Amino acid sequence: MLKTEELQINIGPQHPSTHGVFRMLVTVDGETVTDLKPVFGYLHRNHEQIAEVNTYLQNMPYTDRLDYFNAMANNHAYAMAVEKLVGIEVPERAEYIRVLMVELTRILNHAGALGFLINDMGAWQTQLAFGMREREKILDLFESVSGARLMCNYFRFGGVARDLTADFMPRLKDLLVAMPAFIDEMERLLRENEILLQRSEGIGILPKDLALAYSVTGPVLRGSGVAYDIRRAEPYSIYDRLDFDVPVGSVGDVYDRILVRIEEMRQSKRIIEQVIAQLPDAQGGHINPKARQNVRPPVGDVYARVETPKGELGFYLVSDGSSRPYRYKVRAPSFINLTPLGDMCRGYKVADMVVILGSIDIVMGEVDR
Amino acid sequence: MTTETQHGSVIVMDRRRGKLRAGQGLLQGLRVVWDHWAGSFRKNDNFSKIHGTFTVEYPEERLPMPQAYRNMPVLLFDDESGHELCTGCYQCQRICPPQVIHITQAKDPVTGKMVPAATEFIIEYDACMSCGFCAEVCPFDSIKMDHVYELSTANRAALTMRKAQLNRSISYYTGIAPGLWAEVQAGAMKKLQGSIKRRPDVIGLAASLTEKIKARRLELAAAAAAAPAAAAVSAPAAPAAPAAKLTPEEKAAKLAAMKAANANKGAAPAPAEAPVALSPADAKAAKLAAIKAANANKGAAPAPAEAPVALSPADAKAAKLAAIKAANAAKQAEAAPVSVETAVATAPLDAKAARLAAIKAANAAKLAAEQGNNE
Amino acid sequence: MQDVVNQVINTSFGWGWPSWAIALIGYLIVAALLFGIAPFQMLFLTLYERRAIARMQDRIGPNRVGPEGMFQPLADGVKIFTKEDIVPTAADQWVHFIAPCVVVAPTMFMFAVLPWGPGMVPVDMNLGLLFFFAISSVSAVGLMMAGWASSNKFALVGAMRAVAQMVSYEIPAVLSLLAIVLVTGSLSIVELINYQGGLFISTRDVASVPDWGLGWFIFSPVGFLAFIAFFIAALAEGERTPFDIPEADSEIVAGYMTEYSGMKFGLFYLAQYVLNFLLCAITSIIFFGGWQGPGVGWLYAQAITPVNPQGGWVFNVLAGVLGVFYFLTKTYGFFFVMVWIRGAYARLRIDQLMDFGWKFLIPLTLVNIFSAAIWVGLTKWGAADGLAFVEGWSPLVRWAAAFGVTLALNLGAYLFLARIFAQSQDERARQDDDVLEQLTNVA
Amino acid sequence: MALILLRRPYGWEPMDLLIQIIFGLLAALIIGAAMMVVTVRNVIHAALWLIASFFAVAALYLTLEAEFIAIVQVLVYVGAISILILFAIMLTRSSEGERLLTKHWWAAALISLGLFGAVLLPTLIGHTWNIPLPTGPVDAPETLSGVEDIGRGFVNEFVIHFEVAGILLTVALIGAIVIAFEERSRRRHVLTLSEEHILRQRQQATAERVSAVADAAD
Repeated sequence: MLKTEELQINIGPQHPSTHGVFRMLVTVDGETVTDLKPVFGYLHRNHEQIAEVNTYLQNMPYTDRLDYFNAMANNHAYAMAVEKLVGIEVPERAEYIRVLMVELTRILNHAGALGFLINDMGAWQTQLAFGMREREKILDLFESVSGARLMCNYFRFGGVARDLTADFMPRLKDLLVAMPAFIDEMERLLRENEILLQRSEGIGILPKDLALAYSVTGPVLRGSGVAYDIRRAEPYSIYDRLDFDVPVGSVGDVYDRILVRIEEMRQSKRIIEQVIAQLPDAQGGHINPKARQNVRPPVGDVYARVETPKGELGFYLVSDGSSRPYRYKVRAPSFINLTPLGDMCRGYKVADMVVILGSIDIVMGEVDR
Repeated sequence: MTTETQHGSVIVMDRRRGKLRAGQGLLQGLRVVWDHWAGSFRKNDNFSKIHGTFTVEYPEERLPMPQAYRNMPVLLFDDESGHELCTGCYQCQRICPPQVIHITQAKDPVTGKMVPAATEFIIEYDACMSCGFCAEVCPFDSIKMDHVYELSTANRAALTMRKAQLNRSISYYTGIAPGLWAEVQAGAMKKLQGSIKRRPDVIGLAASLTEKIKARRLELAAAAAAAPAAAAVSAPAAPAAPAAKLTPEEKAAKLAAMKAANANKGAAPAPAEAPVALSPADAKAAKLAAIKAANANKGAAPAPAEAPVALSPADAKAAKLAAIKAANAAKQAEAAPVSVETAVATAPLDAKAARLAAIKAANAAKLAAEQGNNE
Repeated sequence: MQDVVNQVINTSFGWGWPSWAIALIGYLIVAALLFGIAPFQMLFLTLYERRAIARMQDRIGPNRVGPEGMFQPLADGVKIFTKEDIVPTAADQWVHFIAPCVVVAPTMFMFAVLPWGPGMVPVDMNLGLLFFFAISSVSAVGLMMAGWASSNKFALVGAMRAVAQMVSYEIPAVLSLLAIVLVTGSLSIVELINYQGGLFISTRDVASVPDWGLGWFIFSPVGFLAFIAFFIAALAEGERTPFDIPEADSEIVAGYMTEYSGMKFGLFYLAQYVLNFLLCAITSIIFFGGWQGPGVGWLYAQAITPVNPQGGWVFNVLAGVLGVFYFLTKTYGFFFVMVWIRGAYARLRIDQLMDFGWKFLIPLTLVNIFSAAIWVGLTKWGAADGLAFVEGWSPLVRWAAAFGVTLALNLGAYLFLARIFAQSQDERARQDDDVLEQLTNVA
Repeated sequence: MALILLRRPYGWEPMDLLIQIIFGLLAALIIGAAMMVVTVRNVIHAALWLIASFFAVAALYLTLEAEFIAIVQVLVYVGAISILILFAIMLTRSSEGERLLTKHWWAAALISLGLFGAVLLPTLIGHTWNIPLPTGPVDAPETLSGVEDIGRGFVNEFVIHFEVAGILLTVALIGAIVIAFEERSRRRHVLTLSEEHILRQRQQATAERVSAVADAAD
């Protein structure tokens, strides 16, 4: 009788489908994955130690480099942490601008993430190209306000670096005209497509309570059916004034994550429209960035978290009263969401493993720090 | 099932179970792609469209840069006065996260006091993370973010930018970011006038503007000529003192050039004496020159290499020219020692001027050297 | 071709050369032409694909080398020629070296039976269709050699996948052609094309029907279903998306080509694109009448042929030009469809691919053969074949009856199989009790 | 395919020479490949040489104008069977390298030679060597390779053989399927995360029910 034996394959560190420099030590039985060990650290940049020798403001550009896909959200989390620590009031208009940027970030992240996921399934980059087109438009907006497309070091303690430029709003309104068409198109490409259904339905199921046990967050958790969104669970900025729905999945497979991401883009667009409506009569302006160059927070520690597109991003800061953080800890969503990968891939095919990794939507810059 | 909360609700995504999937989804996908193919022969120019090509064919066509775009920091100087806005206040050096800014503040050569200007200003472009903090914190709006993004080079050392390479004129910056400059213009110019008042000599002038520096020197010379008595008594009258010490040096510059030019003709000491004689410095100077002429034979060989460089304008080309002249002069040193050393003799009228000459020589040599390895 | 050479040498020059020499010369010329055309055309197929798919992605595509990127493929060719040829030390040198040739040679053989225009076929084998697919199955050996010789896990897995895919998708391809062969009653490709003359399907021989060259099989339910099945199988044979699993870059880096570089890799590439072209060509020949089209038949009737030696050679040229134009238009149209599908879809998983081939396509093609038999019976047979009741019907009625019956049969079969297949596919998604029961038994 | 290329109804003499050459080449290839099959050390190489000889045999059939047989040879032997052989060799880790040669190999050689001669001698003896070459146009060779003939033969006079062969193949197919199913059932099913989770839940539920029943009993 034919005797089969298990085979060990190294997927990565240099492999087309591991996002960034990531390595999976896979044990396969035929085509079925029996064991998977994620190996990372290839992109370690000593982020937290560097942050402890920098002053508080100097860390802001470093947070851009955490999850380079959505720098604005990282800025938001860090700024919130320092403001909590020092006790800085943020003017209303600045809050609105922040929420605007963060929601734009959510849209561009999901557009890119869906595109990359479909690429992992083997599509020839069409969906990715469509997502990147919208992403480029949003990045143009970021560039016009913050001066950079990706590393937009835009948030400051108690506000933002620069007020919206004159041509920002008209361009944003144009963008919102195109947005529903784009999202519907993505849905038409992804939702009904039989091939994609075969590749995504019932693949990488993460049951509800296991998802909670793994403490995953973001679309992965919501895809598993837990309606947990920090914007709703503990509204931090002005999210308590904005209406938006929290989409959740029912099964917890790759398909649910796709659907949740598509719906979250819709909700972000909804939030942006409300912000545009409420922005003109918001009190206070953005702050002068030169005001708080070197903050000296009182002794103490603080943990601030936001809902980035990838999940809960938290900053834990300990201050010894000096102008530099005594301890600086990042709770990175990609890193925590990556922990169940090995278990999620078990029992599926090698091709599914790639798709599951893509559906978690990691950025190695954030995983390795 | 949807559970209502205060704002919005929780929606469970509908998986569209149980409907027959017989390829209609595939046809939908084909339809979408076809629409894009058909629409791709127009250009997608504005944000409200999702069809049409949105490629920007880079080298030929470029996207317009927003004013706020920040790539690499540069230093501004004022066009008409030629003065740099930077005062060497170390703010940017302190805030810079990767710590790539290195400043040397200018000192008054006479009094040795700090002067609101930077003699050297180094930014390591290769390590700069272009966060823009330096531009934000600069109280004199001297450091701004440039829009040039084609900086790739094979020579990494060439990315360590010195002051001469960082200098940009305000008109250049208003060209790329008019709005941002308009916000800060008034305050910046006021502060600039303030710091110009406290800048002696050519300190703080953009090194590339040779004619401005010459003009400045000439006007300083005129000022010195206006007060000869003050100069004669070498009492340290603050404003006049540098002027008085500078004028002979100014003249000797021309002299050295002339000398070096026709040194091989073995010029007689007679023309050499003449300018010294008609220099505003009084008889003391002539006597001094004679004494120097007597015992300068031994110092002749090293001296010429030093002298013309010291007297040349700080501008790099002139420095190289001076270096060449110096070489020629050194060749002629044996042939006609007298002619050369007279050129030297006139220069160091006193110790301070000599030190100043030495400093200038050092800067000029540095400039010449790095001009050399930049080309 | 021999006719032309014979014309030139013996008639116009008057040298009385023996016909075998003429035949030899003719075939040598044809072979030289084909071997010259195939790689060159493959180069431009790559450009065509890249430009088209770029358009689908709102991009422009390679447009720098030459006017509109015309010389981009040549630049790629130069690059691939000048690349270093790396052979792994653990590889089996000889097999590693021979494998690309074994993959390329069959695709070149397949040109031998490909008709380009009226009377423009290198070899009119009366088993052309069978020859075509028999030869195409040889390249599987080459893939196997490549995967095994480069002693690389990814390469071996890729080769296994490629071979399994090719072998199992040849079955639906041949079965779907069998339906067509039933209707025509011949395996000769030329005969197949001639059959598609006339105004609509299987009306070439009916008098008083003008020969517009529109009797394509695609217009009959049998032909349509066969076309769908065959084109899907062709995608799998040519390793195109969504069946490009052998070189699924997201799983096994480049499949059996992983350890190949330089011109050896280029040969694999060439074989793949030439095979794609050939599959598009055979699709257009079998289901879309090849060079058949309005006007060609009439022109060819006036031309010099063994049938009427006294014709105008001008008509030869005109018919040839028009026929080749029709043929190439259809072929490149199908290649565009391949590119289109590649631009739209993701990739299937290997087991899903096998399920699709064995559980969906093969039953469908079997049903199609049955309805082809019905078509033949209702349109062709009579009392002599034991189908007396159709004797009385007029040809139109018979044709309509055949059309209706086969349409109903194929449509019903398609819907039924689609439902069954969809249900069998997503059993893992809804974790049913029966699935879990058997799992409990396992655990 | 040489003969089809050059088939012409007249002028045969140069053709004969050509065909002789082609036949010689093909025969040399067949014999050489067959020799390599039995002599080469590496099993995979042996299989590849076998494929080469299959292919040459197909070409030989073509020179005999038996197109159908030739194509079927390529389709079945080169296309399918050799692939199966390769699969089998690759999937079963065969002990490569050492040559399996008994020390009575000469006996084996003798016996095989004897059998070969026994087959060949009668034909060599009873064969008349000078057949008059066909002169004038030969008839069209469709009859030689008629698909229709073969098809009709299958369903008319050879129907029994055809059916028997079909039944045999079907039985083989079923046997393969049975073996495969057995294999699959023996392979351990790797539980996915969700399956494992649901099973654990069920076990807990049953355990609780049992304990509840037990409590009710007391």
